[in-house]
Amino acid sequence: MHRLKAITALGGTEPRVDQHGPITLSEKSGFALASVAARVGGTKATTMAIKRLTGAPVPGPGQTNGTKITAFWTGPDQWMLEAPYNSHEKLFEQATAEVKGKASVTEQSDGWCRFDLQGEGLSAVMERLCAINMHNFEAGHATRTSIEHLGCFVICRTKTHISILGPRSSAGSLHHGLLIAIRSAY
Amino acid sequence: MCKGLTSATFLNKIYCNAFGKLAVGKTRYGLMLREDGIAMDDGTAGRLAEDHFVVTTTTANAASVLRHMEFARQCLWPDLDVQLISTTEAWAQYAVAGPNARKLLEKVVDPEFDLSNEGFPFMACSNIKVCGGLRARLFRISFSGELAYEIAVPTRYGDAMIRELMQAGEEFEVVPYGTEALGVMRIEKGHAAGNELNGTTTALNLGMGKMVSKKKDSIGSILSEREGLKSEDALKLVGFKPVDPKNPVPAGSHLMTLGDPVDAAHDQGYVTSACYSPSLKCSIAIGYLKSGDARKGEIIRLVSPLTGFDHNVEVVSAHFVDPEGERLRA
Amino acid sequence: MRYSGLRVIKEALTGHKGWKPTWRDATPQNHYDFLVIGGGGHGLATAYYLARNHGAKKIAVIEKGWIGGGNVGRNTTIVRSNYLLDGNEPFYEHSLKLWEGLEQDLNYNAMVSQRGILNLVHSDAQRDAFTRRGNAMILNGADADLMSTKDIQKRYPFLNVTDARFPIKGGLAQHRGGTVRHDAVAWGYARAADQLGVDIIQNCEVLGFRIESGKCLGVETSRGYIGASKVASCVAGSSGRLMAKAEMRLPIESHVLQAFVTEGLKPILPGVITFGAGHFYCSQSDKGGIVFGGDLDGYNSYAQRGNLPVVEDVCEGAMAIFPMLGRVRLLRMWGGIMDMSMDGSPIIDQTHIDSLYFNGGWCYGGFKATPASGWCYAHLLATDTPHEFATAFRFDRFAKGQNDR
Amino acid sequence: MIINHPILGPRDSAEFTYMGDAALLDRPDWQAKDALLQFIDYGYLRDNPAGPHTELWYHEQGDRSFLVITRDTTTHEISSVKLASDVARGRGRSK
Repeated sequence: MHRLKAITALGGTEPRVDQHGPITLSEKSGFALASVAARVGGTKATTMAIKRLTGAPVPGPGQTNGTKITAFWTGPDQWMLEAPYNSHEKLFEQATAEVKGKASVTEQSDGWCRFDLQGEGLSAVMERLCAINMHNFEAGHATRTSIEHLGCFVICRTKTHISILGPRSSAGSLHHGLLIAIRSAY
Repeated sequence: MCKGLTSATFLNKIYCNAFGKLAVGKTRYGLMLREDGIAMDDGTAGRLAEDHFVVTTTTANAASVLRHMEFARQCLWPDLDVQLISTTEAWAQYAVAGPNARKLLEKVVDPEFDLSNEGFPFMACSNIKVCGGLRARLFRISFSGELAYEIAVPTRYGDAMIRELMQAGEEFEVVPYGTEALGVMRIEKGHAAGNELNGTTTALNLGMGKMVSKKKDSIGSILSEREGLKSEDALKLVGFKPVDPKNPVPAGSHLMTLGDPVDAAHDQGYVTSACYSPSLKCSIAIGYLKSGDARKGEIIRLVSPLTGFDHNVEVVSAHFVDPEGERLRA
Repeated sequence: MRYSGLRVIKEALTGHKGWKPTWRDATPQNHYDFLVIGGGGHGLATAYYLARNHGAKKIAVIEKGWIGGGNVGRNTTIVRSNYLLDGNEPFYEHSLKLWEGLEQDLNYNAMVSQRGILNLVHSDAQRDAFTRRGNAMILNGADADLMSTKDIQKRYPFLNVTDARFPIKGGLAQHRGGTVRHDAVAWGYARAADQLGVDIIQNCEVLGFRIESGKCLGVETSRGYIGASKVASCVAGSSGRLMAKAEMRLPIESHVLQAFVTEGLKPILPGVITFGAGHFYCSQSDKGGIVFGGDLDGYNSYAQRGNLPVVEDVCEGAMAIFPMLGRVRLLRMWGGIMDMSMDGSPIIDQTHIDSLYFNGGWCYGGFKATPASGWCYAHLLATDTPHEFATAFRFDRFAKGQNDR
Repeated sequence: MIINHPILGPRDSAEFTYMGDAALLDRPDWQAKDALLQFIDYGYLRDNPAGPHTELWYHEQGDRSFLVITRDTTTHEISSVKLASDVARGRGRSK
């Protein structure tokens, strides 16, 4: 095991948690990500591989699916795999082995910061932040949109739990934007 | 990040110079042109595997270059096997530069990797392990002109990595250097940056006219052939030194042939980037001069009526320090 | 009828019954020597200088709507000649000189106000670029001044030069720049041209060109056919739409640029200021409104109205540099159609069709160019050679690769 | 303006970047005899119509697809939206 110590996207040793009104905003650091993009002619093999990895049908556009490893759709013939970091630090290697050269797999664990919003009444917060139609944004939905000028993935885990993945080097700005939105809603 | 079975073919279209035969484990300087032949961005691309390139851009252009490459991929060559994704955020990358750079890295990079000049020469690149097993990437590239490496670790370890490097470098008197120092060193080397890639300059202006390959189809190669962009007296990137070493060579000044009237009709070019060179102990600058490459040794008049400068400077090569690149290859 | 102080007093005493319309409402004749399409600032200036500088007779300006209803009435009224490239700077400097003498020349109050324009600098690289530009201006005979932070603080005390998101490191000023009352420019040129015998024909839309054996003979209009020895298109914003009728494709796209004005305030802004770290520029009108603008809407458009995302973007720019404007109410916003040429410079040239001439592609520079555009276009129409200040404004520069000038 | 993305459904146009006339798909053959002339035309000349205009939009803040959209430049009404890679293949760019 190497000797370097990781920090979170907000720069702390432990992830930050904020509580305001009914909403909890928590920074998450314990996740691994790998992007999977099918090669020419490799769509079917790639979807089969993702199915084996996630143990669930491959998510279509705007969707997320999976058990321990989950996948969400990021673009035509492209998906992102997500799993707990502790158990899946080598998610990238695992996916590379599984796709057997039919897809390009890219390590993305450190490319993104993640903030989870939990609580009743998330719509009021999200409507201040982005153009997603919250009335039909339900568990299993995942999409990319612009929040505070940052391209972010927004994943609906349950009606009271939303994850936002943003570019890691803008974690501070994104966190600030989320906090302001929560405070203005409640 | 550019992957896929035909990613080399794709990069051959994106860069005006050849990329098809770049060996695995090697990095190459690449110049991207806009379709109108004007220089858009430059950087290096390293080939980590037959089907895997790491493309670097100027920091401020990362988003627009990805947009440009996506346009080429989806709209121009939709059936090439190439996949693009930004990995800018995923890696924390440090330049380790100076005569002791290798010695410093030997203390950080895991010992099974051969860091010797033979084992990992100038322009090499590789996946490596550092600090007892952490995945990392190493590129032997140099914007500063020194013996230099760029080492990348997953972003979450970036903070720990710079502490590690500073500690390991203590015995070599390592210091952090920022863009100000880098700006001086790249001018001493005559390396173009944003001031030179100003949206009107071509490969020819940059002194890289021969890099534009005529043997392949690349974006911008055809329109860079237009007569106005290839004229005899085209601007060329050169260096300037003051005749009186006490004088500065400020950026934004214009250049006049000795004896000519000082007006727009006789304008010979302009200074793009300037600094005080600690190596040469005087101010130096780079900039564009009409037929500049054929005028080395000429004394010309530098004028900046806006800021009150008017004195003579000598036209020299833009490579002020180590023109043979011996330091890079040491 | 010349305007004078005496005349104003006389009319005041006699119930203002002696004023005549500023220009005649002409009906089209069968044939003109010069037919200018487009009754905006450029078209009217062209007709005026054709008559004044070249002694041309039988000139008409035809306008689809009413004069001054297009871009000359839809801009942010700024005049300046702080251009970088040698193909542009002498032309805009010529224009600025003409602005300086315009009111005397036209005997019309166009409210020319040389209150100065300041481009703010926020980084070393930006100062280098503005130094090069300022020097190019001076070498071309214009004025330029590199202001220090201290100079700026003195003149514009409300600017935050130290701890703003984008601290101000200095600025490039052109003190001869300023503003001009935009629609008065159209009216002034119309009146002066009319007095020299130019026919100004409104509500006269071009429906097509009559072109035979590669020569343009005249235009079909909503008020009948009008023949002309020389036909001059001058409809920036609508260039693509008009020239398509002559089956020409242009190196131009049409885009909306929005402008904004707030409620009237006491005098706070002594000059024009442009924000160097974002897209935002503003000045204060003589009525007290803050007049400002920013980016294009960003996609081809002929709809003379703007869209909200850019309103937000422009207001963000305003808040970054002038947070004091945060509580000011916007009165109006409007959109003008820009001819965006592919290299940012205009075109004043003959077309490949005999006797058909083109003026357009003004991008953001149309209003400030008005006098010189008319001056140089009139020169081209009268002599068939480009004016010395407009030699770079040719169609063939794209094919020749001279579009960096 | 709302763009009805062929895969993702209606999306705010603020998520997109406008990339110009869809004629940019028709990049000339670099080995054609009159390649220079063709590239000048391709690079600079535009139809620029007042009315339906076929153009490229890049879903930069979304799924990174290039779309070919037909939009009326006088009303902003959008009559057709397709994936640019499909259109490009349809125009014979598969070589």
